[in-house]
Amino acid sequence: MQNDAATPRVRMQNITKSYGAVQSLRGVDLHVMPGEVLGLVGDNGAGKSTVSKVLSGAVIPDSGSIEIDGKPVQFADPGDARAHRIEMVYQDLSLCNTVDVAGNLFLGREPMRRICGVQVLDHRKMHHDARDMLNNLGIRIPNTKLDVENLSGGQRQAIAISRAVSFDPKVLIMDEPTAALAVAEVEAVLELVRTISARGVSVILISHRLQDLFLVCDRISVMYEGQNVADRKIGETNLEEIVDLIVGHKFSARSARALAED
Amino acid sequence: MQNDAATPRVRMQNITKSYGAVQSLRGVDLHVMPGEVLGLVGDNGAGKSTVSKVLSGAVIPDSGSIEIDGKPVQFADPGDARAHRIEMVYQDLSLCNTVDVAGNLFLGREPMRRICGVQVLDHRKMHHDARDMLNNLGIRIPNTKLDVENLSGGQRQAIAISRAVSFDPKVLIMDEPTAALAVAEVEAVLELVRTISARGVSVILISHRLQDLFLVCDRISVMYEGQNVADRKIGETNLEEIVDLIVGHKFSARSARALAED
Amino acid sequence: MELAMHDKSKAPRLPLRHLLGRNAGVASIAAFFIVCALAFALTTHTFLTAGNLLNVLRQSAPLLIVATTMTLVITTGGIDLSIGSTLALVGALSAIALRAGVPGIVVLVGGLSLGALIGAINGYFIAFAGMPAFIVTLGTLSVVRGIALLITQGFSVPIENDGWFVELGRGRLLGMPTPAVIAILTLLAGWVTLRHTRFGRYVTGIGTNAEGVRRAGVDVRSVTLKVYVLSGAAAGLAGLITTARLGSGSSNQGVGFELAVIAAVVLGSTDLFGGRGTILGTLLGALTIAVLGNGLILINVSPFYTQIIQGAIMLLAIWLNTRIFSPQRRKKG
Amino acid sequence: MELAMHDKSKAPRLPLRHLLGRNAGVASIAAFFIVCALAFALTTHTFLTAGNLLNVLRQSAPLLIVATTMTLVITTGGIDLSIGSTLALVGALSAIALRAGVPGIVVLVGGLSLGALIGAINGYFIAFAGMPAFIVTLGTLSVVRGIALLITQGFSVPIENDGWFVELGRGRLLGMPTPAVIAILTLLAGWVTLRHTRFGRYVTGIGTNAEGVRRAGVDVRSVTLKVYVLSGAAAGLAGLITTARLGSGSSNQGVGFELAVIAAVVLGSTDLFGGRGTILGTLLGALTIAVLGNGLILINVSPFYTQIIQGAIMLLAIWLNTRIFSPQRRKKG
Amino acid sequence: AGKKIAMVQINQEALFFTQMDQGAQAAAKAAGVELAIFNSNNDPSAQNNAIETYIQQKVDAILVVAIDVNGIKPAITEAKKAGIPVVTIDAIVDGDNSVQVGVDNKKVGEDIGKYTAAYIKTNLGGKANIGVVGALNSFIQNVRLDGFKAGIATVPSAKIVATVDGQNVQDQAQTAAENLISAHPDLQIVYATGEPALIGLVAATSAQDATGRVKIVGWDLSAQAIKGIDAGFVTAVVQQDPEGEGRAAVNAAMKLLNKQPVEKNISVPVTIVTKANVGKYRAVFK
Ligand SMILES: Nc1ncnc2c1ncn2[C@@H]1O[C@H](COP(=O)(O)OP(=O)(O)OP(=O)(O)O)[C@@H](O)[C@H]1O
Ligand SMILES: Nc1ncnc2c1ncn2[C@@H]1O[C@H](COP(=O)(O)OP(=O)(O)OP(=O)(O)O)[C@@H](O)[C@H]1O
Ligand SMILES: [Mg+2]
Ligand SMILES: [Mg+2]
Repeated sequence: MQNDAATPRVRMQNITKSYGAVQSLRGVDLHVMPGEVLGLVGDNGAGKSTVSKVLSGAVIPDSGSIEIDGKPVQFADPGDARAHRIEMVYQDLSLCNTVDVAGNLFLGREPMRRICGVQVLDHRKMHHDARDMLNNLGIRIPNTKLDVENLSGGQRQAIAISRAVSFDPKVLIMDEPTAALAVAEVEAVLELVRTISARGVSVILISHRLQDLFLVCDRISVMYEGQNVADRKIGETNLEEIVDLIVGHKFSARSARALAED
Repeated sequence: MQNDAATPRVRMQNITKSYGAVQSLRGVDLHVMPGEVLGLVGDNGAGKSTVSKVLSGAVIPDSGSIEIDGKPVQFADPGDARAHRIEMVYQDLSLCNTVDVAGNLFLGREPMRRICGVQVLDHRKMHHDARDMLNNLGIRIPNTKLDVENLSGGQRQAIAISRAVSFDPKVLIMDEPTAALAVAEVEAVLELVRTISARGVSVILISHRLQDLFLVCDRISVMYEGQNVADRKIGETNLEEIVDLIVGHKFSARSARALAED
Repeated sequence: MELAMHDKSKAPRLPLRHLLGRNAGVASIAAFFIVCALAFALTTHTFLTAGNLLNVLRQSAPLLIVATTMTLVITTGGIDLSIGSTLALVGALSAIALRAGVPGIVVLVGGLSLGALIGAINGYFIAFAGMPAFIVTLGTLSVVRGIALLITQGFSVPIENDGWFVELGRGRLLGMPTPAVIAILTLLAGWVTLRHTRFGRYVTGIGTNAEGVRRAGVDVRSVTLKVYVLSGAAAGLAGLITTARLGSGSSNQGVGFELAVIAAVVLGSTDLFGGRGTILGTLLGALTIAVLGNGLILINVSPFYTQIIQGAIMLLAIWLNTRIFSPQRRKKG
Repeated sequence: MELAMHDKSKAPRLPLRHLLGRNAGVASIAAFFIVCALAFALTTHTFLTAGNLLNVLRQSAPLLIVATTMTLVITTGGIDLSIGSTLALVGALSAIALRAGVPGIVVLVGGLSLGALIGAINGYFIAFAGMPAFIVTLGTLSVVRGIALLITQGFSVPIENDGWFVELGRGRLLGMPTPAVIAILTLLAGWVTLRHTRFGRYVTGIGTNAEGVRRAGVDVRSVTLKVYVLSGAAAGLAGLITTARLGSGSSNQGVGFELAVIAAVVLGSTDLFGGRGTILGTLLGALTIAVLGNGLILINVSPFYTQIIQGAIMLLAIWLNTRIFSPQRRKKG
Repeated sequence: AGKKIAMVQINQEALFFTQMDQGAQAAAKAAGVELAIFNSNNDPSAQNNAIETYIQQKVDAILVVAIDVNGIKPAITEAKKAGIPVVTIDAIVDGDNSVQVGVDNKKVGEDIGKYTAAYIKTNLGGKANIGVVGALNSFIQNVRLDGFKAGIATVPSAKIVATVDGQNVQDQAQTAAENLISAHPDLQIVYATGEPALIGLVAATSAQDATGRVKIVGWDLSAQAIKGIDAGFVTAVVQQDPEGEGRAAVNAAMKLLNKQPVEKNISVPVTIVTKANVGKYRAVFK
């Protein structure tokens, strides 16, 4: 890939990160081209979430470099990454429980209007647009004025996804975005990934649902214990190989194989 | 099923539950036989988590009855359900972030020993047994003395699962237990479900991974908007039908269909 | 973070609660306030006189002003215990400055700035050094009151009775006591801020999931800092008003003020654990406290019973709020 | 629930911190305590004399005792502001009872029971009615001190200087001041409870995820209730010791005591938001406060500076703890 | 209806104020008027609030024991405007009050200082190290300290070596006093500016076994102080007559209401209680 002519949208090199005695990342290299969908897979605790938080600015790496469109950048906090139009769906969703659905969707980018010279929140527009954003994912939420606190796991996840995709990102990172979603919603998300990558958005999709990855990804990168151990174009690999790479020959994963053999 | 000769392990009838204006459950009937694996599926917000929390005692229903082995019971809190050996893996995992891995595994059932006549926690036994419990799931956790706060999503989920299965339940409810797990771990969980159901444990498995359900379930029950709309023996149905039942003809779920047609 | 237990569904499910929804807390304190006011109106002749009601408003102005910003502080999940000390320091210094002939307007601006500065110090420690708000402001409580004591040497400093500065505490504006007018404007500004600005939205968000708000690209630290700056400035304003009203500044002012302010905010149903704040509730909570103080004097309760009654009534109000109007609230303990 | 922001990785990554791990907070306050003690030892001759050190131990006994149970309370994510008032009520009532000729042992048991009863009332409101601990104990603070005032009518009640009861405050046991022996036993019991019993495990769990503990089948409400009962009983014990030491009981005892206790606990690195408590840290925190109070008098600091210095040193200690030793802690604000 | 008098008190945790309340109540009962007492818990604003409220209620007279002698003036002026006479007690207020009852704390502080000075001259050879247990948060007690300083200035080689703050709370005063005594083994005299400070100081002196080397002077008798006088280590205590002040204040108010002439300044005598004259106070403090 390195000798590819085009500059990658994102290139991360030799990223390391330790928490106390735990070395979460031991030198990760990652790159995504514009419009490319990269699947990021790996065992639990392999470091997928950590590396993606590094790219979204939520975690500051101990060492390593990040380039966006060929230019080196440094993210001191997620605001910096957002300024480069990098959006992320966090595994823990990062919603504000006591804020309503619309408020969470627009958090940090609230539409404003002016009353008597004072900038105030445009509540009406927020609720109106919120409904549209959610409809795109086909999710049923009774009322955009509900606090997100008590929504079901899938409803919450849908909000996190809508929020990340709605603000015209250049790079979209999704950390297990479909974990809590029902079948139809999963399909909607995959469709969404296809649509926006076709628009030139680079997507990094972390998922344990390997079948889904094969439906939308251009390339799959495999992490193992804080390092990326393999990088495969989708046409040049198959489910079985990816499973083998993930488990690192720990033991054979029968069901996944069984599926792969379907 | 009603005319089955054996008494069901669990029979829930006409369970309803409202939160303010939101009617989460509108009369749910559910039963599981001893040793049976019941798959519980449904759209996001259909009420799966709510109904299973009712059975685990975490939520008190507005109306409806629960029978265990033919005897009516009432659960005022989860302790009551635990006394009937009903265990649950919650969708939000319900771990104590500032307690270590071993402590979370044994929460509420800590092994004790006696020093100078005083009952104290048997820390050594806890850490020793904890390692064994986790190894069964094939999960890698560096140290059972770590607080669970900073573990990865999959590691946390594995702890929640280990905890529920380790204390010899009669009924095991698992609310999306594999959502955050990697391939090998998913397989280990499915294997676990097979093993314990073979021992006579009734398992209720909630999952959006329909393929997995077809690998382990005896029967699948479908919920839609707070009611159960269908109940199918696994041999008498297929993925396509279940998908149709879940989405309630909302719209066609292409990818799931595509998979089913594989 | 505290007690959840006791499933909500066990409490009597009043249709009322459903109707009120998330305003149940405010409705509860409103009802309680009305009951208190009615009780005093029926038992004393003085309570409902215009003079007395204006008095109550004037007296409660410092409480209302600081409770407004305290609502913001508590909504971020923080707390500010140093406000009573800030009130005393600003009050004492402004008296000293006025005596030294500093013009009123300079004293006014200086007092507000000093309050804001103390707030900024709190805010720095809390937002940037990441220290717990309780302990930071407990520390500044001690330091600031110590400074006030040191400067006044424990004595009170009288100011002249003329000049517009004194009007701040004793004057009238459009028939209302000036302090009350200032308090109402503060409350209004607080309400707009919390409900209708981005800043207020982030204040709420920080109280429920600060990391989530940070990940949304918001500069959480500077929002937090600003909240404490506002709190300090409000305490400064309250100090100026108190000095103007008493005609003297002393290091003795505002002892225990922080507890009254927090009580007002929590009575108003703002969640001490952050994430849910209401200015309207705070207004009602503060007025309830003020009316109670006033009414108990009017009905001539033995002073030995006053503390007991005040404490018990506060418990009753919160109990009602928690038990009957909004069992939801119990979840956060 | 508060500020997360500021990524941990930005702070200087000392290898020290890695070694210390979750004991970093305790190590920090231990270091701070040692520095303070050394400073006083070098600047005054009196500090290190046996007499003075025993004094410090004796004086800090009530603080140590109540701080032990406060550590449990705070670890559940709660708080108990009513301890100062409970101390006063039990102290005053025990003096009255002793004067009336009630035998010392009855007074002892009665005092502990009364404290426990007040704690049970707090605990009922907090655990069963689900009200916020801050406001409940603020209410009982007011009510209980009011009752103490009512009962003593403001008089301070002297007790006889003989009899074993007085030994509780002034006597010696095995060469140690009796109050110090009681305090050490209390601390030991607190440590065993928090680290080595189920009860302590649930106390920690409730502070981090009460609903999770409930779902594990634990009776969260009764655990919470018990924590407040212990806190009340400890305050009662402190009241008895204070009365015995002072030779009189009055409603004026223990004003502001709650803040000193909370400061000790938080200095010791227990997390105010619950879920992390350490008795060893509390011991060090309380001793730091006691040594500071003692040392500042020994080195003859003007009392006008004492408050300022105490507050500033407290801020410094927490700042060190947060900044250098355990940036982890900042996460919870 | 009968007349109604309101009394705005500082707090009720000090015996001094409680006795004043009792004196006032007794006098009110004798005069057949209603007396309402308000406890402002050391909060100067609360005193103002209370006076304003009593004005609205149109009581016939107001008695006030000021926390902040300056900060109380506007409220007194208001009362005057409303035609309600105000009698100030104890702390001297230089405002629109009709009558001032009480003790000149500054002067009495000076008296006890002079008494101490005389004691130092006769018993300690004119030299002494003096410690102070004060209450910095109390205006009146600060005044007493200033007076004391002026009083002992007559013996140049008696000096105040340390002052500690008991914060007007007994147990805190005891702790501070213990530390004071152990910090200065050469202390000969300790002065306590108020009742909680004196009680704490007496307890601390016994606890430190310092009754042999330290002499105590201070304000406001209590049972503990009397015991100290008996034991010999408490030398002199200023005993005001709070009951008398309360009574005098009510009586003055009654005269004002009945349009009888009253002195503007009613001085209630204080006594410096020593071993010689302690006997008659025993009955009061048992
Ligand atoms: N804040 C933290 N403090 C300490 N350890 C951490 C922290 N964050 C992550 N880790 C550790 O780093 C490792 C990698 O975690 P990460 O969350 O990146 O894994 P992951 O690949 O996303 O796993 P999963 O598939 O389970 O989500 C894990 O061992 C985890 O315990
Ligand atoms: N505590 C609560 N308060 C208010 N509404 C609630 C509460 N819990 C659940 N609900 C609502 O009840 C409905 C059912 O929620 P539930 O969590 O049972 O769905 P689910 O079937 O588990 O969905 P998912 O597949 O997304 O997990 C949702 O609409 C949800 O918003
Ligand atoms: Mg992850
Ligand atoms: Mg669910």
